[in-house]
Amino acid sequence: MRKLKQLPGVGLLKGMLVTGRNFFGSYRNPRRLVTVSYPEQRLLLPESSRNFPFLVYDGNDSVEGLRCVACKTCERECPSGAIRIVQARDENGRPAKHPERFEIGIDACMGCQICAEVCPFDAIKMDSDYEHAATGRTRPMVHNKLRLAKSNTYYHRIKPREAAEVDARLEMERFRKEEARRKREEAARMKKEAAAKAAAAKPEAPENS
Amino acid sequence: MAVTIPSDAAPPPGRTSLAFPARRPGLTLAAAAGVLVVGTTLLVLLLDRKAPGILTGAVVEALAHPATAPLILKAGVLGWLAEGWGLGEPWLGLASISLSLFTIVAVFMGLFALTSIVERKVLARIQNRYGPNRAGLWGLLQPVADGIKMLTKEDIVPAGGDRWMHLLAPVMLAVPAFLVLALLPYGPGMTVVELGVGILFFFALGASAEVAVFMAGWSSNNKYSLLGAMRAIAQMISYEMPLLLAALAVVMLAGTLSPTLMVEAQAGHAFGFVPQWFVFTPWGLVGFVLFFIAALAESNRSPFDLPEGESELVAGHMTEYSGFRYAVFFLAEYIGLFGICGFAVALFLGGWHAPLPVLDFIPGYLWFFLKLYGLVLLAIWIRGTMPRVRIDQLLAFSWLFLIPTGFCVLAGAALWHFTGGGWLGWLVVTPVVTAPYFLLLPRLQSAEANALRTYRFSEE
Amino acid sequence: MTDPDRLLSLLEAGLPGSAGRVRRWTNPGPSGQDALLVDPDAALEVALFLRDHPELQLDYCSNVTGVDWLPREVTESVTTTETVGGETKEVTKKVTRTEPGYLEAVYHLYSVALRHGPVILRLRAAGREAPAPLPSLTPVWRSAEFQEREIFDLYGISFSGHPDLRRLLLWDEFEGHPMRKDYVAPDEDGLPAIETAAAKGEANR
Amino acid sequence: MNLTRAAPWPAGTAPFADPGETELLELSLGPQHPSTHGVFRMNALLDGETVVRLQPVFGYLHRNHEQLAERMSYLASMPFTDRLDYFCSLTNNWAYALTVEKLAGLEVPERAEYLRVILAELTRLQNHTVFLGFLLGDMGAWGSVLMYGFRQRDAVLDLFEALTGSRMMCDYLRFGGCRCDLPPGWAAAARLVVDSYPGFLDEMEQLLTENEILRARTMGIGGVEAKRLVNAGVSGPLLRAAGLSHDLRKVDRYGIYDRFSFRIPLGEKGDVYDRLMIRLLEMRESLNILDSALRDLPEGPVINPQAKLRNFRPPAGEAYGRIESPKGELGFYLISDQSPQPYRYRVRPPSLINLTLLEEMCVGAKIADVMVILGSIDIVLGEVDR
Repeated sequence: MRKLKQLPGVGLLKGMLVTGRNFFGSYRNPRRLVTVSYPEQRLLLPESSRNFPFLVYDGNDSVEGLRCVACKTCERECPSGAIRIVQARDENGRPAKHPERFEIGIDACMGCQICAEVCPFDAIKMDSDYEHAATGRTRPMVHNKLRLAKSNTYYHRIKPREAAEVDARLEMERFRKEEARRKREEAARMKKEAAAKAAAAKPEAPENS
Repeated sequence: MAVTIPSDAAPPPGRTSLAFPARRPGLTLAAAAGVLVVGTTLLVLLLDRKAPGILTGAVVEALAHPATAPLILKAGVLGWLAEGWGLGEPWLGLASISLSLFTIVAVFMGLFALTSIVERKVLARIQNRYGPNRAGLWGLLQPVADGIKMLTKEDIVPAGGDRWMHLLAPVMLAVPAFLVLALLPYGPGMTVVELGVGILFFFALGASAEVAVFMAGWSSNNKYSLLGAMRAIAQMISYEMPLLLAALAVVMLAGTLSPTLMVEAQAGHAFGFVPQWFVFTPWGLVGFVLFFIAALAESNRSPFDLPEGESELVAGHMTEYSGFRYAVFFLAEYIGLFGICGFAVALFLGGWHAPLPVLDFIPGYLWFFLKLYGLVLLAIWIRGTMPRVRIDQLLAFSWLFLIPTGFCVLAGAALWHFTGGGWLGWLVVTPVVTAPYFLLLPRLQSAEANALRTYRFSEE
Repeated sequence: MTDPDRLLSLLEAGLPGSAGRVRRWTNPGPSGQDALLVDPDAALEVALFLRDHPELQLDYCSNVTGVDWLPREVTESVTTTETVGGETKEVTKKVTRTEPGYLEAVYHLYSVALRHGPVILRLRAAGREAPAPLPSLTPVWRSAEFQEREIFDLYGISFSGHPDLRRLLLWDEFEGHPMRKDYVAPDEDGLPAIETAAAKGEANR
Repeated sequence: MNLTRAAPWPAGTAPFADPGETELLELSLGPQHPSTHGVFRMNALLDGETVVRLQPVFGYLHRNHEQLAERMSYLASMPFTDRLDYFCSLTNNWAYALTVEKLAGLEVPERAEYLRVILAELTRLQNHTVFLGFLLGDMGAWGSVLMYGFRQRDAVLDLFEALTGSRMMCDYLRFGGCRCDLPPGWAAAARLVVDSYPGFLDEMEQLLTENEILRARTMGIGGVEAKRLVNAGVSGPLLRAAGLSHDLRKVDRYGIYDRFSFRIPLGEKGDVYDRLMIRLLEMRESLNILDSALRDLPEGPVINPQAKLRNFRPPAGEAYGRIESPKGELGFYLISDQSPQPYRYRVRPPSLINLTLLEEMCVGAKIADVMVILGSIDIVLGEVDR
């Protein structure tokens, strides 16, 4: 068995050298520091940083502009059951395509972003705002629709790349829909014209036959 | 990727900025200045008309002679008491000792407050953190905040615990710790109590700390406390021996038991620049290391902080203490550290003597505190580096290595005396005092722990 | 090496008479991990054989777990010959019968020495009633110690021969076995249920 | 459970009538204790400072993770696997995804396999990095190593955050691939982190490996021979520290580990020091894997287009999948009955099973060693209690 070739205590002194270097290093090079002085200094968050979800609205109206159509996909998929949606009804009592209530219990939410992933309408996205501390006890831990709604502009500000992708996709979908509608209308028009033609031609038929 | 942005830059987009008040270090300074002014005014109002003259004279003289400034100031106050208030002898003596004690306690309480923040700061910097920096300028008011917090916490005596013993234990620990301070030679003629057998008294006080720790551990009715107390007893008894042996060598060569005389024995410089401190002799160097290691153990500092080893015993004998009693334990530990480091300075590091003749213009008591604080910083540095030893290793280290080394240091000191120092002394004493290091220490660790381990690698 | 047929033939060779007591259980899924269905009486013997056979050396019991199989309704078409009015004919009827439920302990074995596996053992208790005894394989593989305790805790299979059979995760006074499929958690706080999709049982369907 | 032995003296007599007879001390370490790594409890029976018996008590963090998973969809369990061993969420994800892929017979695109390897090795790096710190903390080294480790780990967590959005609860892998592709510049940033690691490891080695106190505290402590470890199901660095070459990356060659050349460091004694060193050496091997994985990372899709996100119903059957997580062998056992929820969902937690021999490792050691041994096993209570 080979022996460790050093005088006893040298290992300890080497360790003290390392800590001593770190002591002076932390003054010389602030990048060594593990922590930041939080409210004055903040870490820049990467774009994908997430914690709680928010609802995206287009335009300026945070109620009318909501992309959410209350399809409840996120409510069903949420692993912690933190989302609660009540679908709105129109004046005739039929289900309308927007939520009456949309609540997320941020005490139950674990920020897994499955809701944002499964949403077919790009209506719910992950926020990166982490300052949810409150000084009182009464601040509700359930965030309602008003609180959750944030504009597309805000979304662009926190996640420019992702938001641009989403916008392009939505634009493309809208374009496709428009195209499809146009085609449908065209087809309908053609059909109508053909029918009209046929109708115009019809009276002559018996004479021909 | 962790990019920090300076505080004056705008917060990143999307952040709701909470309103935090800007930090105003000036406010702290202004408050301190206000307290000073009001305090001085009150003091002046209390004094009679003769006082300003006498006291101002003392202050002027003290400024002129910084080396003996504390003595001059004290003499001034005593003179005013004698003249202005006409105090007679028994009272004057009492006033004299009270003044000294008040000064010492004030200085060391300040040092305690400072060290409590410095330790946290230094440890933080060793660990690449900021450390406390919120209370006041650079966090300097942190001790005040800590004190207020400790005072406002509930004082709990555990159910089934021995109430009076529990309440007394911190006091029992703090009182001897403070008594040690009275023996330290801060400067020429600046020992509070000039005791002929100072060293003896110091060790007697050190031994009484064990009683207090065991009282704390026993009265808490907690198994962690009890285990911690038992460890503390074993540790303190084991480490008093090397401490004593190292001090004994100095006693032999200085020929006195008085710390003041020991410091005086270290005066002067060889070749005009090498100070004649005992640490610069072979036996003194080993003795100093021995003394310092044992001092760390005596004051329960890392790596010998087993009695409160938080990774297994939560807080050892202090587990059940809360609030101000806990703070008193804390205070006693620091004061104990100061006391024992002060003795190390007096015994080995030349006490109040300047390291170079050209530095003599700096007053002796400042040198003393500089050296003392250097040792405290070293202890903090060690705490930031080393893991804790285990109880059996701790005891083996003392009994199998430190105590034999202590005897070798004794023998070395004797040889040094007979050879009369010089190159012959170095030649003879060095092998004697370093022999345990080369012969005993390697055997202290098991063969297993001394073996060099090589690691195989498998490709599969 | 872990082909169940090969294992069965080795078992038959090494432990005569085991053929009836160890059967093959075929995994319908694409993972292809077939198992051996071992008669509880033979389990200890088979386990020791598998561990010590030089060709197998299944020295590593990776995973032990319980499975609760509820009684299920099986609908089969049964063909019988009946005599109705002197006329004999074959009648095919749909018969619904209830297969009894049972608790099962599943052992996943590997060989660290020979690097093969998994060999899966399934031990079926007689029913789902409280003691539901099965032999413990902890004497063979110590790694089963905590895992069998966990099964005892959460499924209620009592392993005979286990050195220290206590609840592992729940406290001793706990009633019931929460991993059973029919376990209903007691309503402890008595608060009205929150009408989320999860509470309504609609979640994730 | 009464651990104390029956009193050796008859009732009414003085406890220390017989000077040779001392009383054993029963000490409950935890659940609230500074160094039980969470809410873990050990009932120790002490003779002075020496451990005579030691019984772990589990369940303070039990939340019946398995039952939760059996009541929700396959996908919804993915974020919960993050919370098992919350230091290594990505390897947990991988083990779960791997098992579901076996269960459903899903293929994984090559780029996703590379990403999984990269993330798993980064996870291993950061886990072992903080392990050093916690172990030294258990020895009373007052957090210096922990902080150096945290600083280094933060660089890895920054990478995780940039990719997955969360530093610890990544929830990144999906059945048949990964959730999203790398953001621009990620690979370069990862390369920087990988390049910075050897310097850190050098510093740690200088600080630790020759430190006399550390050697005295760790050598010859907690060693158990490899054969017993295998029988007790102990896996991971503990087994390799005892000298047995058993690494699922080599044994099972799951994913694409057969494409990388790396070595398995092996210890001799299996004591705490070996466990520490094995992890240090393993980190260097992980760096090699990362180096070539980052170099060879191919282009392509990151998820199998056949994999369904919602309404995922694997065919009936069962599968057991295991991977080499930083703590040991992490296995998942799933039974599908073609419904959207798994019929049986089982986690084989390495942290729990590695504790099987805890008593054996601790008996005869000092009470202070118990903490060091426990620290060297490297448990996370989220996984032990589930």
